[in-house]
Amino acid sequence: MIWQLDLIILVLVIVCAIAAINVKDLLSAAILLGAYSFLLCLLWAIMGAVDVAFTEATVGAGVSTVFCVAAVFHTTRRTTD
Amino acid sequence: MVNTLPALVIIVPLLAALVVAAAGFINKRACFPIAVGALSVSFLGAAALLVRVVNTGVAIEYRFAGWAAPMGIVYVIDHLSALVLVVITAVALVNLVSSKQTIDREFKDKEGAFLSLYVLFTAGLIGMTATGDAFNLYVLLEIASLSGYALIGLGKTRAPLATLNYLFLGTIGATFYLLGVGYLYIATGSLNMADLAAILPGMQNSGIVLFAFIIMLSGLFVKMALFPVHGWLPGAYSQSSSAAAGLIAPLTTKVTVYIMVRICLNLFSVDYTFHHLNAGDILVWVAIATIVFGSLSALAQTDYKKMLTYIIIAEVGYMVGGFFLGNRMGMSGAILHIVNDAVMTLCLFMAAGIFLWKTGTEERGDLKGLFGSMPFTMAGFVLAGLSIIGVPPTCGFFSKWYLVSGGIAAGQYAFVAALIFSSLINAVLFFRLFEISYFEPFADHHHGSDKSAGHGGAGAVIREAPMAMLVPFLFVSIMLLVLGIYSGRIVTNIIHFAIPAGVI
Amino acid sequence: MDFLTVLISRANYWAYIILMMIGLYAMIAKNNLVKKIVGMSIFQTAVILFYVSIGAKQGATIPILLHGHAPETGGNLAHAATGHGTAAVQAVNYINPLPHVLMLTAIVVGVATLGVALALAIKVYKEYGTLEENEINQRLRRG
Amino acid sequence: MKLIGKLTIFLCGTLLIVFANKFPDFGDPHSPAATHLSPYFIEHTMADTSVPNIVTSVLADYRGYDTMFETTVILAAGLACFFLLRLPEEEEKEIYFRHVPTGVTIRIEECGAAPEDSEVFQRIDSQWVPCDIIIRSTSRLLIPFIQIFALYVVAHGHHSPGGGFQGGVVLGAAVILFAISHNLRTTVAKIGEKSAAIMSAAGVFIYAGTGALCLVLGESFLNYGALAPILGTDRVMARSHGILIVEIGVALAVMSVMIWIYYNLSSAGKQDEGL
Amino acid sequence: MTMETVLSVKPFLAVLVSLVVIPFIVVSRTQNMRESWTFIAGTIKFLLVLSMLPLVLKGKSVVYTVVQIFPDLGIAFRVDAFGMLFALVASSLWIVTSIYSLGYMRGLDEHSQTRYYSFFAVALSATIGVAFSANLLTLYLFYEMLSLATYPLVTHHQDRSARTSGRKYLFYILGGSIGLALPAMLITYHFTGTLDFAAHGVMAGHVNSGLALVLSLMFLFGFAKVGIMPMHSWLPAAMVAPTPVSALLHAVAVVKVGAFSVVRVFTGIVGVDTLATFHINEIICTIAAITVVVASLIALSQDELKRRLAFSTIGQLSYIILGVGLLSASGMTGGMLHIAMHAFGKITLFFCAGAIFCATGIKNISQMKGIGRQMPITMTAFLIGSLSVVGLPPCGGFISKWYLVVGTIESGQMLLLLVLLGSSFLNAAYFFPVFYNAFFLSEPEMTFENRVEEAPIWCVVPLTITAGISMVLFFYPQPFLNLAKLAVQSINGG
Repeated sequence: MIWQLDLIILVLVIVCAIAAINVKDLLSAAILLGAYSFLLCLLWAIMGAVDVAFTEATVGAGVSTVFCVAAVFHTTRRTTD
Repeated sequence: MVNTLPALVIIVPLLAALVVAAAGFINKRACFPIAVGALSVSFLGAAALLVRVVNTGVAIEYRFAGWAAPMGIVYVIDHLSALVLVVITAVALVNLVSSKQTIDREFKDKEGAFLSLYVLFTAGLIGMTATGDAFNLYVLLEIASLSGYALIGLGKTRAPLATLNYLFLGTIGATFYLLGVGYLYIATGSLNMADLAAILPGMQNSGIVLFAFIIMLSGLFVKMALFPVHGWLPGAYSQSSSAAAGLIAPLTTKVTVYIMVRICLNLFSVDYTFHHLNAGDILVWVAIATIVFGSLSALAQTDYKKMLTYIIIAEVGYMVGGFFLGNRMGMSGAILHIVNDAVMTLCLFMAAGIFLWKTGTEERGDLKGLFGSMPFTMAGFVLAGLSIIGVPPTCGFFSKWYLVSGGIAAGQYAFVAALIFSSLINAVLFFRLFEISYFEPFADHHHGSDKSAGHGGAGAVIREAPMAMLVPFLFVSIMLLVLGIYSGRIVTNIIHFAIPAGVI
Repeated sequence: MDFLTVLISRANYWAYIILMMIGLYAMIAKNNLVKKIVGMSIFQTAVILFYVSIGAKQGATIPILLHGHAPETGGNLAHAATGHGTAAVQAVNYINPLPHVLMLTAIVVGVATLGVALALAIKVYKEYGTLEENEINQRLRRG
Repeated sequence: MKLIGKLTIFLCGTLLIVFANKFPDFGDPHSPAATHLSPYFIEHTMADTSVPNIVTSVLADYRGYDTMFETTVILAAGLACFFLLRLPEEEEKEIYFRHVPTGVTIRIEECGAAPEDSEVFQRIDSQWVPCDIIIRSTSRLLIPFIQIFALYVVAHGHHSPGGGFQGGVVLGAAVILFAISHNLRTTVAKIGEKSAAIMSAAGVFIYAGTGALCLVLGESFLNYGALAPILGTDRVMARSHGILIVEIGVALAVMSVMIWIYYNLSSAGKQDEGL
Repeated sequence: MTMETVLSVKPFLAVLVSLVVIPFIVVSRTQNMRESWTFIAGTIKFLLVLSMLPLVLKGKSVVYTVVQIFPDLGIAFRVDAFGMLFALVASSLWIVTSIYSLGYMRGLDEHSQTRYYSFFAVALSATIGVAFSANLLTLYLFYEMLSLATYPLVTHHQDRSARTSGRKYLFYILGGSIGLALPAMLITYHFTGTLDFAAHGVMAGHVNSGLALVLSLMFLFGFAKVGIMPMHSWLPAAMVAPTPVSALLHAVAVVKVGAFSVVRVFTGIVGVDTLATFHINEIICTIAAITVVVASLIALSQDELKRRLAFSTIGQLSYIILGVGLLSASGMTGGMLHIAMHAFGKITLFFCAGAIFCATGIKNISQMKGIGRQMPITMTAFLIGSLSVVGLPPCGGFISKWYLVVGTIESGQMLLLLVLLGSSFLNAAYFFPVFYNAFFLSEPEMTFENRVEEAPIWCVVPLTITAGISMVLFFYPQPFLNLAKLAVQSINGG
């Protein structure tokens, strides 16, 4: 485990998280959530939690994003915050 | 056979839920009997467990996958969990039996899914009660919560929004609990409750353990709707369909209180909770605030189902306050109230379901004339109301008896006053309903000027609910009396052993 | 230990706290329901990060034993007897697998909750035509 | 609300930070978490279950009971989405057809008679993207490989990262990909909601049923060792095989639930037009 | 208690019999059947109570435990002299009232008679239950049961005024019992560890003077049925009920249950010694004396006959409390005896009020001019009843008042003596206008143009009986007097 890499990804994760809840477009929020999950998946792979990383990649970055997009597709992209 | 009972109690409903889920798409008619059958088996199993535990006096341990305690997951059935198991299965069964018609009417095409979620919810609660593993509890909590969200979500028009709020707060609660388990794990390396209980006394001064305690309890408080975090409950419960409300309202908060009791008593010892942290005092005050707030808010409602939900909040305050009094009387009262309040709430919500079925609304004013047209239902409703008020010999009186005694013994007169205050408010609440259904529409039958020839009622035609709803309802309302009379015995034979010997 | 060391050596713990607070803030303070759901997702994954960090172990590898990884040493009789021919496996060499197992479950719970929450959000949108809470409340107040 | 939110996170954050200071060092091999339970799993997994992937053995055997409910949670979510969203099937107000030879789009209103779905007339969504040949072909090409990979993940979970859960999600994702690249109606025609629902229940049933079978064979629930006489192996291998069986159950359940949830979410319960 | 006890199921049966009969009342098809069930139950109950009388007179007590709820506390019955005295009054008057109900309800053709008779029966069960209860828990149970069972009776007319009165009734009664009596009971239980009634009370040695005083007052005001001011205003309000209800419940059962409970708690729980040591009895006597005087004064100003009677009841009830509060043997005997004597006197008066209403529809005294000539039997009975209530010979009321007066002299409370005598004078003053109006007005002032008949026979017979008994009790007060003396003996002596 390389702590520098760890740190960079952590920072990126936090940035993604903040972006996901602050972006003014729900579709972007969904995609940013996907990116967030994917970065976490990387983080876990680095930390040696391969099974968790695999699951997060399939579930968090994959299916969850699709669900979010599907829901946004059926509701609205518009948001005020 | 007996050795596998702890597994059967939960496995049978689980398998049945799966079969029902599939049967919902194949043969809808098979769903209901399977669900009822599974819950009956579960109920009988739970009753057998209770009898066995009471007779032998030893807790039963069941090892899943054959692994011993700290490695694998075990179920521990002791006096406390056996008692709560019986309550859960009985309430779920009775409510299911009585709501056949409601389910048919409200969820025509989705009967299978509803019943499957119903049974899953029950299974989740059973598991939460029986499990001896802190993480397993989280998983089962989520099962119960998720199926609960679904059951509540399909109700009246505002139900989805209310349920979404419930889901957010419920998730916060569950996640806090999970975080607490994580903190315990980081401090001890174990997940098994008995194992944790053995390790924790050695690290009472650890900050991690302290935080685990705080965050776990906060999570549970959110789940049980204690005062500052109660916001989700009234909306969610009052908007749900009556079949779902009859299951969820009596059980969710009570099982969460049970888990709080279990965690405080069996995970962090009594010594840690009450002597080391001295958590009792402040939490009793929170409970007092809950009781006062719940009662006053109930007073402000015109929708009787919403009123009932605020009463539930006040009752949560009873149990939490009683438990954190920290003496035997108070704890007995709290645990007894888990049982009694489950039955009382069930009775009230079944009554609300029957009223909704007959009148179609949940406004207070629409209860008028029901004493004439539905005398048996009203009799049961009066009994339930009296029980909530705390009139002997209904069961509500006796748990209140223990709670008040505990308050006096602990010198917490504010808690006693809050209990009495809430009883009086409850009296106002229920007699207001009784008045409406008894007096209105105002009659002018002095001197027999109208059709009242002296026979039965003010010439009212009796239009009772269907027998399938009425009979279980009356059964439950009679149980209120039976439980009341057996209260003392439940306490001396069961609850007494559930409280650690150190508590006086 | 100076400040920077503490900051870096426990970066994961700080990150989990920050993420958790971001999620919590979104759940409480955001106005849009889908935003709240996104916040909930972040909130839940923060705990997963926490658990996985518990499991981390310096100088250890992923928790999968390799076949024939080390030749039989026979040094430890007890292990040789139970070890099915494989060498004595040393716990310090492998990352703690238990938190991983727990987190698999938590991820699944997370996606399940997400699904149900989105379903509810769709229903809310159908009912009110908006996902903004203040607009919904206005609508409710108007009748 | 904003103020409450800020106050809450300030309070929680401070508490969390204060107490996080008391943690053992990050990655400390001598922390209680690393020394109390987990060494047992690491050191005994081969002897007990003959599964080198410790996560799999703990997941499906030592804590198999948790995992059964994890699968049930997924099923509950599928049921919940169906229960909340699914609408009774009713005729659409407007449906669109495309006359393939001419490329003309026909709108049929409520009273109109719809043509048969055939080579000539093709039912299309109201928001129809005409030229998706690249996406279609690529996904057609990819999907079989994705599915084979998923099966590998399921089957090879004993030895490498993966297992029923991950494999199941990937399998489900393959179907979802098909649905996205084609359209929902075609997918529903191939894997109906009914079969998805029954499969998801069946998947969990395989898991719970295996456990119950152990119960019937006189051992505790989920104790795969009891399956040894049936599988014709010793108890340790029986555990290994038992894990595989339940992983297959998990994969089946997860796959179909993912599909099922997708159906309901992407069409808001109509299962007609979708993403 | 050193007293000899006999185990018998009879007290339980006596309580149960009127409950058992309710289903029969409900399913009865005709009025006659319904009423005959009521009579059967009443007779059986009376006989059961009567059959225990010899035992009790021998100084024994009958005990029976129905169910043990807590290890040391359950629903249990114990029949002693005081309880027997009260039960005898209640059960005998029930029969008479049933006869009267027959006439009244039929005469006015009231609605919902099934409900009326059913709850009537429940109320009686509860009254007997209170009389026979062996501990405070049982007493509280039946007390609450009575409160709730009388609610539908009080609000029988189901109109707006009934609702208002019903609210007032519940507010005072339930508010008192839940808000004051229940906590007082639990605090007592906490400090003493028992709620069984004992001859000398159970508080001695367990509580200090402040707590004893607070608890005593909580009980006194908590059992609001006794109508001690300021917890009295439900009683006039409850007069909207049909007259038989007012008669039995508000002159006999309900208010006397209140008085009985208070006396029982003061003697059996607080204990006369505790009362005396901490001088609580003086405070109680003062409160009671104030109530006596004020209630009598208010009664003077009431024009509606039933309201005047109601305020008279409030005053008379305080005599009972006053008598017991004196703590002297004669005072307590007088107080207990007054339960019986006042019951027979007051019920006669209510019956008369009902009979007048039944026959003429008149409620106010000012309208009753000359009625005595049209309804001679009723008004003669009224005269006898009022004599008894005022405490003049040849009526039973004289005996109890005599004992009370002797009690005040014994304990040297001259001020209270003055109160007693003064209030008797007031009693006479508020009854006198009724006779004056009824008998002594000259023809032209009479309000009745047409000739008014006596009320139905079923109304007149009972009031004759009770008036008769009131007179008989003057000459032959032994059954009640002996019981009262026995009760006092066991409290003071033994």
